[in-house]
Amino acid sequence: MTTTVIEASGLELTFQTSDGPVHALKDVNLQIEKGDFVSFIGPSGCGKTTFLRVMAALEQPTGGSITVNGMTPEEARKNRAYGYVFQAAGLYPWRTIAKNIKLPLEIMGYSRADQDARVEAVLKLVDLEGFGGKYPWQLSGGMQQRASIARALAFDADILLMDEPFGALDEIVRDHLNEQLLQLWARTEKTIGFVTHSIPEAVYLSTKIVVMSPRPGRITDVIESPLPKERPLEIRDTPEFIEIAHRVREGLRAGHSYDE
Amino acid sequence: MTTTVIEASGLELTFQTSDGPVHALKDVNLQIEKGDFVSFIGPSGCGKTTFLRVMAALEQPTGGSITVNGMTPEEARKNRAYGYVFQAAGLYPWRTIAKNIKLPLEIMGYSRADQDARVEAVLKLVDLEGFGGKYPWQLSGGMQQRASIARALAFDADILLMDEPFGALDEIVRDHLNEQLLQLWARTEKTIGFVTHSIPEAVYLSTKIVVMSPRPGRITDVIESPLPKERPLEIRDTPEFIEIAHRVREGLRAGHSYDE
Amino acid sequence: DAVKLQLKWVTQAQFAGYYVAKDKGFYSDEDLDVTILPGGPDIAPTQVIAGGGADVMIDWMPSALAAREKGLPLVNIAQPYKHSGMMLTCWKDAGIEKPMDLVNRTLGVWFYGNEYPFLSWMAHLGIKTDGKGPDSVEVLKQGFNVDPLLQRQADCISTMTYNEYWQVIDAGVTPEELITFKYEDQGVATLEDGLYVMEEKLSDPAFEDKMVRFVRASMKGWKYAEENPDEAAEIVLDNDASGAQTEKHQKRMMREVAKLTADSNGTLDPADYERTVKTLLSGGSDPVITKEPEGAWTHVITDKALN
Amino acid sequence: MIEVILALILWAFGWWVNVRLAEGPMARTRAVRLAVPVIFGITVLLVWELLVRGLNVPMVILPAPSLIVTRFVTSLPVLWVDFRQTILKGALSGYVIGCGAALLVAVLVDRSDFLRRGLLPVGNLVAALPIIGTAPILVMWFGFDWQSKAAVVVVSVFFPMLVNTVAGLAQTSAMQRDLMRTYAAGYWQSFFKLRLPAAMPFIFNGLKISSTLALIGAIVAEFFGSPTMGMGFRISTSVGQLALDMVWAEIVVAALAGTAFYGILAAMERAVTFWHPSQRG
Amino acid sequence: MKSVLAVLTVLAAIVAIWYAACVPMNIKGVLTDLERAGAQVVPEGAVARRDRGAFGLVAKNSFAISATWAQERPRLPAPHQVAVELWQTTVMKKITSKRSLVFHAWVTLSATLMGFAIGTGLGILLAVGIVHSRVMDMSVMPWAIVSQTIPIIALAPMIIVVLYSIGVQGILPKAIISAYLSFFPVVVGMVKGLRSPDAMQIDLLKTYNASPAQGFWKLRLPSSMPYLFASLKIGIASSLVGAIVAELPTGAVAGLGARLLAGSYYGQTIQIWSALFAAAILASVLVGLLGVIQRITLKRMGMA
Ligand SMILES: Nc1ncnc2c1ncn2[C@@H]1O[C@H](COP(=O)(O)OP(=O)(O)OP(=O)(O)O)[C@@H](O)[C@H]1O
Ligand SMILES: Nc1ncnc2c1ncn2[C@@H]1O[C@H](COP(=O)(O)OP(=O)(O)OP(=O)(O)O)[C@@H](O)[C@H]1O
Ligand SMILES: [Mg+2]
Ligand SMILES: [Mg+2]
Repeated sequence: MTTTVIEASGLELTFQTSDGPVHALKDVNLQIEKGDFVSFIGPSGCGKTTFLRVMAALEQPTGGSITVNGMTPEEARKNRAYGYVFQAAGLYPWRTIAKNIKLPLEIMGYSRADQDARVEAVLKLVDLEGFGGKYPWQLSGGMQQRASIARALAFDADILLMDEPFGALDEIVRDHLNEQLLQLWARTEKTIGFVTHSIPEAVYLSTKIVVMSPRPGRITDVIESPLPKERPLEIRDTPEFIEIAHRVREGLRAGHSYDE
Repeated sequence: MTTTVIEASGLELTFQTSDGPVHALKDVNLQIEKGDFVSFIGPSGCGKTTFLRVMAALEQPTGGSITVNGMTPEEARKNRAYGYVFQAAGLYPWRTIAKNIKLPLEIMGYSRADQDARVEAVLKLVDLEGFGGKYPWQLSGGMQQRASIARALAFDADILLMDEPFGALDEIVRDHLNEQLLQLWARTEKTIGFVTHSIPEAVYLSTKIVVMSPRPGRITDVIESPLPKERPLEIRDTPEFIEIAHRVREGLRAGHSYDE
Repeated sequence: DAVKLQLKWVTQAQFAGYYVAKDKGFYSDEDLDVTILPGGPDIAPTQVIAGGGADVMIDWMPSALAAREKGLPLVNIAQPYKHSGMMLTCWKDAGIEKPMDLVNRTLGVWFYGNEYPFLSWMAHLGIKTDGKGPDSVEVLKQGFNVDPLLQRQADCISTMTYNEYWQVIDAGVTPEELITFKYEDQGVATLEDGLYVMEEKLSDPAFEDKMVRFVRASMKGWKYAEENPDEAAEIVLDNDASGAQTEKHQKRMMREVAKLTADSNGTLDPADYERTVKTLLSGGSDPVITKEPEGAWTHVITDKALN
Repeated sequence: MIEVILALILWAFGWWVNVRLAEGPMARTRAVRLAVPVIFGITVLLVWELLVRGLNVPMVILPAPSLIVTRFVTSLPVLWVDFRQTILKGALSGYVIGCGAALLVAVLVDRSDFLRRGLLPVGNLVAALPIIGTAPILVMWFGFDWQSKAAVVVVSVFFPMLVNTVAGLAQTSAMQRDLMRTYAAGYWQSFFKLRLPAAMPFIFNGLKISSTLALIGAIVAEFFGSPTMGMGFRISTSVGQLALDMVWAEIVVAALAGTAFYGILAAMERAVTFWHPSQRG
Repeated sequence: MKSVLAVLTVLAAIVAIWYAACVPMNIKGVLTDLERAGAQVVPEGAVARRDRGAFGLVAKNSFAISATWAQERPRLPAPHQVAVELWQTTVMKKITSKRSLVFHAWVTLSATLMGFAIGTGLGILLAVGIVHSRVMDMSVMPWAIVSQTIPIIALAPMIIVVLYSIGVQGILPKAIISAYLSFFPVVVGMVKGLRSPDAMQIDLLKTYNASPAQGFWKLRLPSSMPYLFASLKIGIASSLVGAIVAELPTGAVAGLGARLLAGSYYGQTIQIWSALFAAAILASVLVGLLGVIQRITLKRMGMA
C-alpha cells in the first residue's frame, strides 16, 4: 500500500531579478510515495535546490500546485514534517555538537530527558559517540556533515530533504555515509529527497531518480530503480547498476549545455 | 627518451603546531618524467596538497630532497616553471576574467599584444569566449574554475600543478573538462600534477596514480596506467579501466580510517 | 529656603564672598540653603537661568543686557563689584606705549559675551577689528589661558587684574616687561560680576524676600572676605573640586578682588550703569545693544537688604 | 495645547505613511527608499516646530526649525566664511595630510613584520584614545589660525587610518598570496596588483571614520582659541549671545557638510570597490 | 614574545623622539628664562628671537639643551616630567584628595560607565527594532548615519547647559553625551551582527517552524556577539571621549576633562599631559577589560 506524500503538478517558480525573470522551475510534475528515496540530479542551476526549497515551504511557487501529506507545504512545515540537511553543515559554532542537535528539540519543546536520549541515539546512528561535547570547528568536515544529518534525524520528521549533503566529502567517507544512510532509511521508513551531482551516488541510493535540466528548470526523466532495497557497495559493479547509471548519464547529457 | 622533471627522495615535512608536530609528509619518494600526468589520490589530510605545495616551493620540506628540472623548487619557481591551479578558483574579484588571465602575463612582462592574443587563445581553450569582460562574481562556479585554469595555462609553464580543480563542479561539466584537459595535455606535452578525490577521474586522466595515506602522510602505492594516450570517455566502461579503478580503491581503503 | 546660584566662572577667589557666606553660615543664618553652581568657559549663565536651572546668577552687565534685548528679561538686583578688573596686557618690547599703538597688531580677546567692552573701546578709538592694517587690529578668540602672550602669538591679551595678569607674572615675566591698559582708565569699563534674576520672578514677594536675605548674607560674606583675605582664599580652595587652584594664586587673587569690591556695599550705582550702557551702545558696527534698556536694574532688593 | 495634540497626530500619521510604504509592494524601489527617511525627517521637524510652539519652549533653550531656517538663509555670508575657515581650511587640509601620511606610513610599516607587530598594538591603542584632549596643546603649538585645527585633525585621523590600512593590506587570503608566489612576483607587483586592491574596502572604512573625526576635531579645536571666524568660534560665541538660532544654523552647516563628505566618500567607495560583496548586495 | 619586543622597540623610539622634540619646542622659553636669570644668550632679547628658527637657536645656545627637559611650564614637557607628575598625583596623593588623579579618573569613569550603559542599552534596543522592522530600518537608519556627522562634541557645552537648565544635573548630563557617542557604534555593530546569520541558518530555523523570538535568542543574538564586542570596544572609547568633553564646559569641577581644562587655563602643561595620559591609561584599561570579557565570553560560547 502506498500513500502519496508529495504531489506537484504544473509547478512553476520564476525569480524576479534585476536581470529579468529567471525560470527556476517550469511545469514540474512529480509524485513521491511514502518511503521513497528520491534523488534529484541535474546540471548546476537546473533548480534542484529550488524544488527542494519549495517542498519545504522555504520558497513560494509562482504557479501550479504542490501538496505535502495532502496539505500545503506551509501547513506541513507548521506540523514540523521536515528534516532538512543543507549542503554545508551549517552547525552553530557557539553550540557543541550535542547542543546543535538539541536545537530543533528545544524549539519544538521536547522534554529535557527526551532531548538527551535522542541526542544520544542519533549520535550513535551517525558514528559520533563521544563527540557530543566538542565544538563544530573541532571536527573534520565529514564529521560536521554527519552531525548535521544527526540534527535532522533527531526529531520525528517523516520527510527528510537533503541538499547535496556529501558534496564536500572524499569518496571513501562518502561511500561509508551512503551505506549508513541506506540502512537508516531502511530502518525508519522515512521519505527522503536527495540532491546530488554524482551519478553513482544517485543510482546507489535511490528508488527513483529525477533528472532535471536547466533554463527553464524542468524534469526531463524520472527513472524508477529496479535495484533491491538491500544494496551492498559491490552492487555498483553489477550490470544493472551500470545500465541505470548509463541511462542517467544519457538523460543528463541530453539536457546539458556547456556554457555553464 | 624520458627526462626526469621532479625527483623526490626521502622527503619529509613536519608542521609544528600548538598541538604538537603534524607529520604531513614522511619518507616520500617519487619520480615524475617529462610529459607524465600524475594524479594524487588519498583521504583527506594525507598530504596531497602539501606535496603539491612543496613541489611549487610554497612550502619548505623539513627533510629529504626534491629537485625540479634538476634545480631546487625555489629556483624553478623563480624561473616561472609552474602553473598552479588551486581548489577554489581564487580569481581577483576586482579584475575582469580577461584581466585575471592577464595577471601572470603582466607580472612576467609579456608585451601588450602578446597578452591579448594569449588571453584570446586560452579563453577559447576553456570554452569561455565572450566572457572576458565579465567579473568573476558574475560567473558560475564552474566557469570561474575554468577561468582559473585558463590563467594557469596562459603562460608557458611546463609543469602544471592542479589541486582538486574540479572538486566543486557537477559530473557532466567535470567529464567535459576532463576530456579537454587530456587533449590539452596531449597537445602541449606539459607535465601535470593533479590532486583529486575521485577514483574514476584519477584513472581516466593519469599515466601514473599516486595513492597516499595519512598519519604520517606517505605514498602507499604508485600505479602506472596501461591505458593508451587516446582516451574517449567510453574507456571508462572497459575492463582495464575498471580493473585499475578497483586497484586504486583497494589501495585507498587499506590506508583509510573512519574517524575522519 | 533653597537658592541656586550660578557662577560665571570656575570656583576661585573671584567669588569668595559667596563661598565665605556659605562656609561661615551666613546663609543658614538667613534660613537659606544655597547651592553654588560653578561656571566654566562654555557655560552661559544667562542660558542656565533662562531654563530655570538657577534662581540667581553672577554675570557681567554687557551679556545680561544683551540677553535682555534678546527677550530674556534679566534684572540686576545687586552689584558687589564696584570696579572693573579687566585690562589689556601687552608686551612692552613690542613697542606699545599708548592705545593707538595697538593698530596693526594681534590682540587676544575673550568672547562668549565678554568681548563687548573691548569692541566699544576700539569703536571709541576708531580702530577697526577686521585684520591687521594701518587702522585696524587682528583679533583672536583667546582661549582660557595666557599662552598666546607667553608664546608671543599675540602682542596683547585680555587679563583680569586679579587673575590672568598674575599668571603672566608667575610665568616668569617681570611687570616691567609689560604694559597694561585698564578698561576703567580708558573710560569704557562695564560693570562686572553683578547678581541677576529673572524679572517676572521678582513680582513674587516670597522670591523677593528670599533674594533680600540672599543679598544681605552675600554682602556679609564679601565684607568678611575683604577683611580676612587669607581665610577666604582657604575657603575657596576647600570648595574647588578640580584641585587645580594653588594657594598662592588664590590668596593673591583675593587681595586683588578686594580692591574691586571694597567700594561697594552691594547697591548698584546708577552712574556706573549709565556709563556701561553708553559704552555698549557705541559698540561699533555690531553694537551689543541697539537701544537703551529699561528696567534692567532695581534697588528694591538692596534697599531692603542693606537698610 | 492644540499644537501638542496636533504634533502627536502628525507623528502617528507620518509613521503610518511610512509603514504603508515600507511594507507595501513598492518597498524596494529607489523612490520609496528615498521617500521613507525623508518623510521621517520632515515629520520630526514638524513635530519639533509644533512642540516648541505648543509648549512655549524659550528660544534660548531650543529654537523652532522655522527660526533656524530663517537664520540660515539670512546669514549665508557668515556661514560661508565659517565654513571656509573650519571645513575647507581646517578639516579638509588636516584630513588630506593625516590620511595621506597614514597611507604612506602604512605602506612602510607593511614592509617590515617587526614594525607591524610593534606599531599595530600601539596604533590601535592610540586610535582609541581621547585625542580631542590634545586640542589645547596643539593650539598652543600651532597658533590660532586654521593650522592648529588642521594639526588636531591630522592627529585624530592618523591612527584610525593607519590601523585600517595596515589591516587592509593584510587582508589577502593565503591562496591569493601563494598565487603571486607561483608567478615569482616582486614586492611591488604583489602590492599594486593584489594587496592594494584587496585593502581598498578597509582603506575606505578608515576614510569614512576619519571624515567624522576630522569635522569634530576642527570644530572642537576652535573652542581653545581661534581667529574671529569659524564654526566652533561661532557656536561658542553665539551660545554666549544666546543666539541659539545661529548655533543651530551652524549645526545644519556641519551636518550638511558631513553628510556631503560622507556621501562623496561612499560614492567613491562604490566606484572603487564595486567588486566587494558588501557593495554588490 | 617577538611582538612584545617589537612593541617595546616602538615605544622606546617614541620616547626618544619625544625627548629630542622637547629641545626645539622649548628652546625659546628656556632662553627667555635663562636671559632673565642673567645668562648670555644669542641673540639677545625675546623679540629678536621671536622669528628665529628653533634649530638655529639650539645650535647657537647648545648649553641650554638640558634645561629644555626641566622647565616648569614647557611647551612640551619631557616624558619623565609627565611620569613624575603622574606618580605624584596618583600614588603619592590620597585617592579622596581633589588633587589626586585617581579621584578625577573615578569621576570621569563613573560618567563614562553610566553613559556607556545607557548608550549600549539603547543601541541594542534600536538595533533589535531595526532588524525586526522594515519601517524602522528605512526611516531611522539613514538619520542615525546623518546624526553622526553632527559634531555632537562641539555641541556638548550647549547640550549640557540645556539639560542643566531643565534640571538635569550632576553626572547625568555627562552620561548623556557619553551615551550619544557610544550609541552609534553599538547600533551599527549590532545591526550587522543580528543580520550576520546567513540565509541557510535562518532557513534551518524555518524548517523547524521556529518563532521569531526563538530565532532571536537561539540564532541572531549568539551570532551577533563577536560584532557586539567589537563595537563595544569602540563604544567605550567614545564614551570616555564624551565624558571628558562634557566635563570641559561644566567648569573645572571634577574629572579628567576638568583637570585638562584647568591645566590649560593655568598654563600647567605638565598637568595637561598627565591628565591626557591618565585618560589614555583609562581608555586602554577599559578597552583591555572589554577584550578580556570578550575572550572569556566567546570562549565559553565556543567561538574563540
Ligand atoms: N533567490 C534567488 N533569486 C534569483 N534567482 C535565483 C534565486 N535562487 C536561485 N535562483 C536561480 O534559479 C536557478 C535555479 O537555482 P538552484 O539553486 O535551484 O539550482 P541548483 O540546481 O540547486 O544548482 P546547484 O547544483 O548549483 O546547487 C538558477 O539559475 C539560480 O541562479
Ligand atoms: N600550515 C599548516 N600548519 C599545520 N598543519 C598543516 C598545515 N597545512 C596542512 N597541515 C596538516 O597537514 C596534513 C596534510 O594536509 P594537506 O592539506 O596536505 O592534506 P590533503 O591531502 O590536501 O587533504 P584534503 O584532501 O582535505 O585537501 C593535515 O593533517 C593538515 O592538518
Ligand atoms: Mg543547489
Ligand atoms: Mg588538499
